[in-house]
Amino acid sequence: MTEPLLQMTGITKAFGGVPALSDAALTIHAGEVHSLVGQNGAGKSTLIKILTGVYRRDAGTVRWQGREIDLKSPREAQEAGIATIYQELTLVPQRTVIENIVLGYEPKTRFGMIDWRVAEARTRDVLSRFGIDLDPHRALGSYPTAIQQLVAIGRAASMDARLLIMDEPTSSLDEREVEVLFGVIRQLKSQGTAVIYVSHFLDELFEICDGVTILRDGRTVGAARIADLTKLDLIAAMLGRSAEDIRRAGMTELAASTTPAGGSPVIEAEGLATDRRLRRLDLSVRAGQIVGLAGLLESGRTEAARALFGMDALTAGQILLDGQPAAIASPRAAIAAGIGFLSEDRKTEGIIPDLSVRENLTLALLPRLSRMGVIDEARERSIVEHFIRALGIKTAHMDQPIRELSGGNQQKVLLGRWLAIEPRFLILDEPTRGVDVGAKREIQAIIRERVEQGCAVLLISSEFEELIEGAHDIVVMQEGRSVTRLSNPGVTEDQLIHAMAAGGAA
Amino acid sequence: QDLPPLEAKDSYKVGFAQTESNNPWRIAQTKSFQDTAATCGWELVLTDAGGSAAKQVADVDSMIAQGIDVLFLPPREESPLIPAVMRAKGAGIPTFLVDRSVDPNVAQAGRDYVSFLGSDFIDQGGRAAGWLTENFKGDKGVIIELEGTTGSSPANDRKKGFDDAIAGDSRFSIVASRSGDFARDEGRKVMETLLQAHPDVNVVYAHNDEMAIGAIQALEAAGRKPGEDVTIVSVDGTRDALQAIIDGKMGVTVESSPFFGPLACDTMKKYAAGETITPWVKVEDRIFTKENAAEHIGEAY
Amino acid sequence: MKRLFGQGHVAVWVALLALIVFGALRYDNFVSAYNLSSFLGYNSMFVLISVGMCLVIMTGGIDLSVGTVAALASVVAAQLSPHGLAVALPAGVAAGLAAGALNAGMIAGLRLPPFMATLATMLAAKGAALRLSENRAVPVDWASDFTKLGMNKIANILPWTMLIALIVVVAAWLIVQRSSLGRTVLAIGGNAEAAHLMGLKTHRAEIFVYVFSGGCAGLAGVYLASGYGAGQPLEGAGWELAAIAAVVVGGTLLTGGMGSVPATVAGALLFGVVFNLLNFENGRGTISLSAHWQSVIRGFFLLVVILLQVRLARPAAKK
Amino acid sequence: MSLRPDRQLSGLLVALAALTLLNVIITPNFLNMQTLAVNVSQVATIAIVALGMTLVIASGGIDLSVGSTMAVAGALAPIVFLSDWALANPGLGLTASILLPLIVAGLCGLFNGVLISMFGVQPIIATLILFISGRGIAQVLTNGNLQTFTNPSFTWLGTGRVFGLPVQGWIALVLTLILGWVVRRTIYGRYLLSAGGNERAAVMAGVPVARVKIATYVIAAVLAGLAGLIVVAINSASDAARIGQLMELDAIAAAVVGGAALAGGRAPILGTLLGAVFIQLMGYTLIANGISDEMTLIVTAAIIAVAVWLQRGRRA
Ligand SMILES: Nc1ncnc2c1ncn2[C@@H]1O[C@H](COP(=O)(O)OP(=O)(O)OP(=O)(O)O)[C@@H](O)[C@H]1O
Ligand SMILES: Nc1ncnc2c1ncn2[C@@H]1O[C@H](COP(=O)(O)OP(=O)(O)OP(=O)(O)O)[C@@H](O)[C@H]1O
Ligand SMILES: [Mg+2]
Ligand SMILES: [Mg+2]
Repeated sequence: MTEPLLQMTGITKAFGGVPALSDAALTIHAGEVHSLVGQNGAGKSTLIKILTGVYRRDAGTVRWQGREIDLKSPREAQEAGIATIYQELTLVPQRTVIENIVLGYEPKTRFGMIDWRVAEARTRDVLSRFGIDLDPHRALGSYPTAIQQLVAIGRAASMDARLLIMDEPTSSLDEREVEVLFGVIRQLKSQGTAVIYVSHFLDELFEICDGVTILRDGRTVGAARIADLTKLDLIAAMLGRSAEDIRRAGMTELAASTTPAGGSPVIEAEGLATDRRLRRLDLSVRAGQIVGLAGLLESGRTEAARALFGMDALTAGQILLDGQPAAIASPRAAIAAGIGFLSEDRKTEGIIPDLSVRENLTLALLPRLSRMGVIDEARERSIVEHFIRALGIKTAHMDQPIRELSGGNQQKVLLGRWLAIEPRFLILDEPTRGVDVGAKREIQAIIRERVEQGCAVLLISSEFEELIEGAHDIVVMQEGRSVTRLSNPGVTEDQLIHAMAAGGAA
Repeated sequence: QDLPPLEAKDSYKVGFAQTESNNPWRIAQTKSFQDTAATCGWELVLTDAGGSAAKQVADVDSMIAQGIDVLFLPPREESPLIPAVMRAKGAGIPTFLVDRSVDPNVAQAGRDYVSFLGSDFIDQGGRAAGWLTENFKGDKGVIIELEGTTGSSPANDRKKGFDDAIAGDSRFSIVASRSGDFARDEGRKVMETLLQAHPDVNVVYAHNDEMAIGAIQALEAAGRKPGEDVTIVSVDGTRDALQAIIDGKMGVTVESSPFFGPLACDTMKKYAAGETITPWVKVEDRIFTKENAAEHIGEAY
Repeated sequence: MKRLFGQGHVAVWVALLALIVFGALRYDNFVSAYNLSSFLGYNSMFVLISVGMCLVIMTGGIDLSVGTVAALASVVAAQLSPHGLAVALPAGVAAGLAAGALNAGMIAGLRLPPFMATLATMLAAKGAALRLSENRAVPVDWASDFTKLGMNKIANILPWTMLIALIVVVAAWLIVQRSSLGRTVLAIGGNAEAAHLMGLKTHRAEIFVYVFSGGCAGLAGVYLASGYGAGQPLEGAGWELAAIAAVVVGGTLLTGGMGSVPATVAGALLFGVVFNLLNFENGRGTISLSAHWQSVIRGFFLLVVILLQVRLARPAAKK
Repeated sequence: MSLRPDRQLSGLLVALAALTLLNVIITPNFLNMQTLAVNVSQVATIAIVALGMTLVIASGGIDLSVGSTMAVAGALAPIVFLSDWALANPGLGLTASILLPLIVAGLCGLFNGVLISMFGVQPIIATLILFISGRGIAQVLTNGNLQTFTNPSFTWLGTGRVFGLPVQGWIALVLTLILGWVVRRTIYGRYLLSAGGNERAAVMAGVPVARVKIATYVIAAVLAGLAGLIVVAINSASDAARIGQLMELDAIAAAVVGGAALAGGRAPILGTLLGAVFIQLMGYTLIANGISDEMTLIVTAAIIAVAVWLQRGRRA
């Protein structure tokens, strides 16, 4: 075999004495699409950040194109030919799409000034490659997460790197966009570019990757050609359990369609509209029922959730709680009425970075945890302890700042925040985003358990599997309207895709 | 080149470009001009530079633009206000400097402005020192000096006048000299601290009465007896200071009167009448001691 | 055009225009060559420091040292004024640049929070100015050509200093709009961590804005000495707040990431006009506003402009 | 609370100990009760204002108006107790002369809070409004005159001693303990840190962000008002032009040296007290040792930079 493009060996890194990586290794060849897998907190992102100079390693060597290197900043990494899409979106939301694409590599006129015309052309070029049609002069932050994610990918892909690193690029993309992304990856690959691909969607790995490296608890426990593995092998290696255990459990844990939902409607939306692109939403969720919300990007699913949670003022329609009209004017009011909402945007709408895991987890519960404004700390601790165990949150201790947790573990804390208030109605916008396969099933199991206890759930997901297996009913949205309601059992993927796409013409 | 003339008439548009309004002395001065306006037939244009010499020049500029007949200017600083004086002259507006002067090397009374009405800060410091050397009973004077705002001309001058005069008397030594920013609170704080470091102090010279009062409070809080074991001398002649003198807590305060209005009116009228004005219309500053304090407290501000 | 007047920037132009019209209608000689040239001369200092502050704020930083740095530069320039403009001007600007470099070192190098780092420089520059000047204003040499800078005007209206300030403004605007440095400045303010991860030269940009701001303050200080006849160690108190207010009234967010250089200039001029109007109002003889009332009115005026800005910016923000 | 603030505190404690030791060696008469009393009385007002400032900073804001608020409260108190009504009812008059200024100060805070949380005005600018006009209002109230008085019961607030130490020192200490407890143990404290840490997320978790912010500015303003009363009481005089001048910078410096982050989300109450003490002691050292005023500025600048750098250094 030829000299590998990248060879990392014996990488060790600890944060404040707690090891994140111990003796991790990774080898990539030119033109290879290589996957890095592992549970939440296994150290994938950390390994990547060590490679690109965001963190300094405690020990270990990095060989790049045959030479030992020591990159000190992301800039150096880029100059060496490594382009990276980090797990947390790292773009500048206030600036325009064009700027976010060309920042740092602006085309210049003869006088050394930025040539905005060329920059725009380059941006359009990148966008069209991903089939995105948008106004590149608008602030990036005004677009949904998925678009931003695509822009980040576009930026990285346009840098002509030797190695392109993608840390969970598809976590907010739907299947169609994932296909586009794969097209781009294949094209890059054919040009000899290597790709490190991190994802918790194992099917994707089998589709796009050549090789795989498995991390467990900061250690590289295996590397192989992906063709030599089955999905079960992969899961077993990640979790450190035998394949047999896993087989017995089945793939998703929602499987709600098996139990018929019999309760009365907890929440009903009648003709809801907001001036945020929600045109008309009709919906009802019964106690003990999971209703899925499906739709393409921009179809307004998030907007539907925001309206139900009192975040956007209604311009038409009304919300009924237990059959009674309810005024839900703010998230605070919604929470008081027993509604929870797990946002898809973990970073800006979820975590309070400097607060601890404990403080983050109990934030929505506080009014019930305190008397005359004083928090009952003993009770708080016991509740947090319970959820850390129940959700398998990997944290040094409950007083660790949440920003130090891995992405997936942050997500679990946030789920815990909403489960803790024991909601009657829970809105989950991409609840298992960035969560590893093991944890995903645990989370799904917990959701199912809540539903069986009578909780009503509105599940927004871009994963068809999750919707089809999990939801009793699926409401399909298009352009801000709820257009169809499909009933399980019996919904097929084709049917769903058809319903999502067809309406556009209607 | 001659001074611009001033025609004699009943009513004048008069500019008074105050430097700042953050201490009782300045406020009394402004009030004096306002009170005089009614009796002297002034239509007063009042500006306040908020302690900035540059803004004071801009203020004078805007008065010139408004077409004032006469300018009364208490220049915040000696040099930086020269452009204001020159521009007023250029616009044919007779200018009287009030309470502080400008750099005589560049602008001169009788040529660039009519006259300077005011007292002599250096002299004030010197007179405070003079009283001290005459009346100090002990044989060793340990002095703490509370300076005015660092870099301001009264602080510099009052320090120079006092320090030069006291240097001639071997009994005295200044152990600490420190800014109290012309304010009571700051004067008190600085005094409290210096008193801890120099417990043997028996004389305090403050550049104004407010700081002197602050020093008295600090001394009392430390269990000292101002007036008995510590002699306090100061400048200004405020009501509180006169009261302190009457109460025996303070030795002397050299008057620095803010009541310029009547003098300004008088001088301007004379100038309009064609009289020659002396380059320096000196204000006769009194000196307040136990002998005359009670008599004058009624007129103090 | 849209860049110039867009978004939350409208309020400041509207207010500026309204006040000028108001002044022109209400007072004689408000729009006279004399008042105009004096106004432009005095305010060129504030335009300069505001532009420097604008770039700093775009990165999400702040520079509290501009006022005392200008004072320091004025002292340096005044002391060197006997050697003529050709020496005193660069020396004053260099003093400003040096102070800016000190800020940059603490902020980009040692990663101190800008507020505290520039607060330290603010104190140190004042101390240095007092020390150099031995606690008193330093007269300039009137015989040299140094005072020409501050005193001379083009066509009797446009002071040289305002012309220079405008050149600096245009340069700053070009840098922000058209250079990668300028775009990096905005990116840092938008999301410093992301800018770093995107591989931008964030250090360089941070150093640049503080040094630039220091240079602007230095230039303002040179003008202070040249136009007002002395190096003034005590001048500059509160200038930083005036500059911050100008920037914010110009529609720039203190959190950084966006902002407008021209609107900042308008903001600086706006506050100048308010002072000027107050002086003229006092000259009308109807009411005489005491200094106390004047500050009440200035605060109230700031409130009105800010509320106007909030109103005008709201609909835009919603979209 | 996590270990982090404690580590920061220990850095500050080391710096304080070093400074104290230095004083013991070089400053004459440092080790005596009066020195302690002087420092306590001087630090108290800064500390009280800085406590409020810490809360404001924790909410992600800043309050430039504290000095003006001090002036307003300080100007009002003598007006009240020198009024005919108060002279006729000394007891009630004294109470009113303390309560009324505090209420008015609270209204100043309300004004700031409403502008910031209801109108979305940036804190530095919202509070700049009162920074500019608040003092003007105080001066208009008093016509710019210095108000001097003798009123032993009111003056006690500034000059009284309890267990040998100035009353205002005890007030500052008690307030520190109360606020420290509030931040750690009450729902308000938790909400405050959430709102300052990530406002959007806080709103979505049901935190009444607007109310929390308004309350925070009101608390800060009331504390500033209290400090204003103390200043007036110490001096037996109220000078609207001077009370609390530059206090905002001292208070912010104390908070930041104490470990507050201007981005919000952290409220190290004990650190703030120590930060204020550090700044006070530094000033004392320089004055007592006869460092000139100009050099004091330069040395202060250097020490602030180093102190903040030490804080940072420990975080990285
Ligand atoms: N800055 C930090 N400070 C302290 N601990 C950290 C920090 N960054 C990461 N860690 C810890 O290091 C471990 C590995 O985290 P990392 O983000 O690499 O996991 P990951 O494999 O990317 O997980 P995920 O799939 O959830 O993204 C975690 O336990 C995390 O808590
Ligand atoms: N191409 C676009 N051009 C302009 N605005 C867009 C575009 N795409 C999305 N948006 C903005 O994003 C919002 C649409 O929300 P979003 O796409 O999140 O809906 P969704 O169905 O919830 O999708 P998802 O949850 O999968 O991200 C709209 O408010 C709209 O302003
Ligand atoms: Mg990760
Ligand atoms: Mg969405």
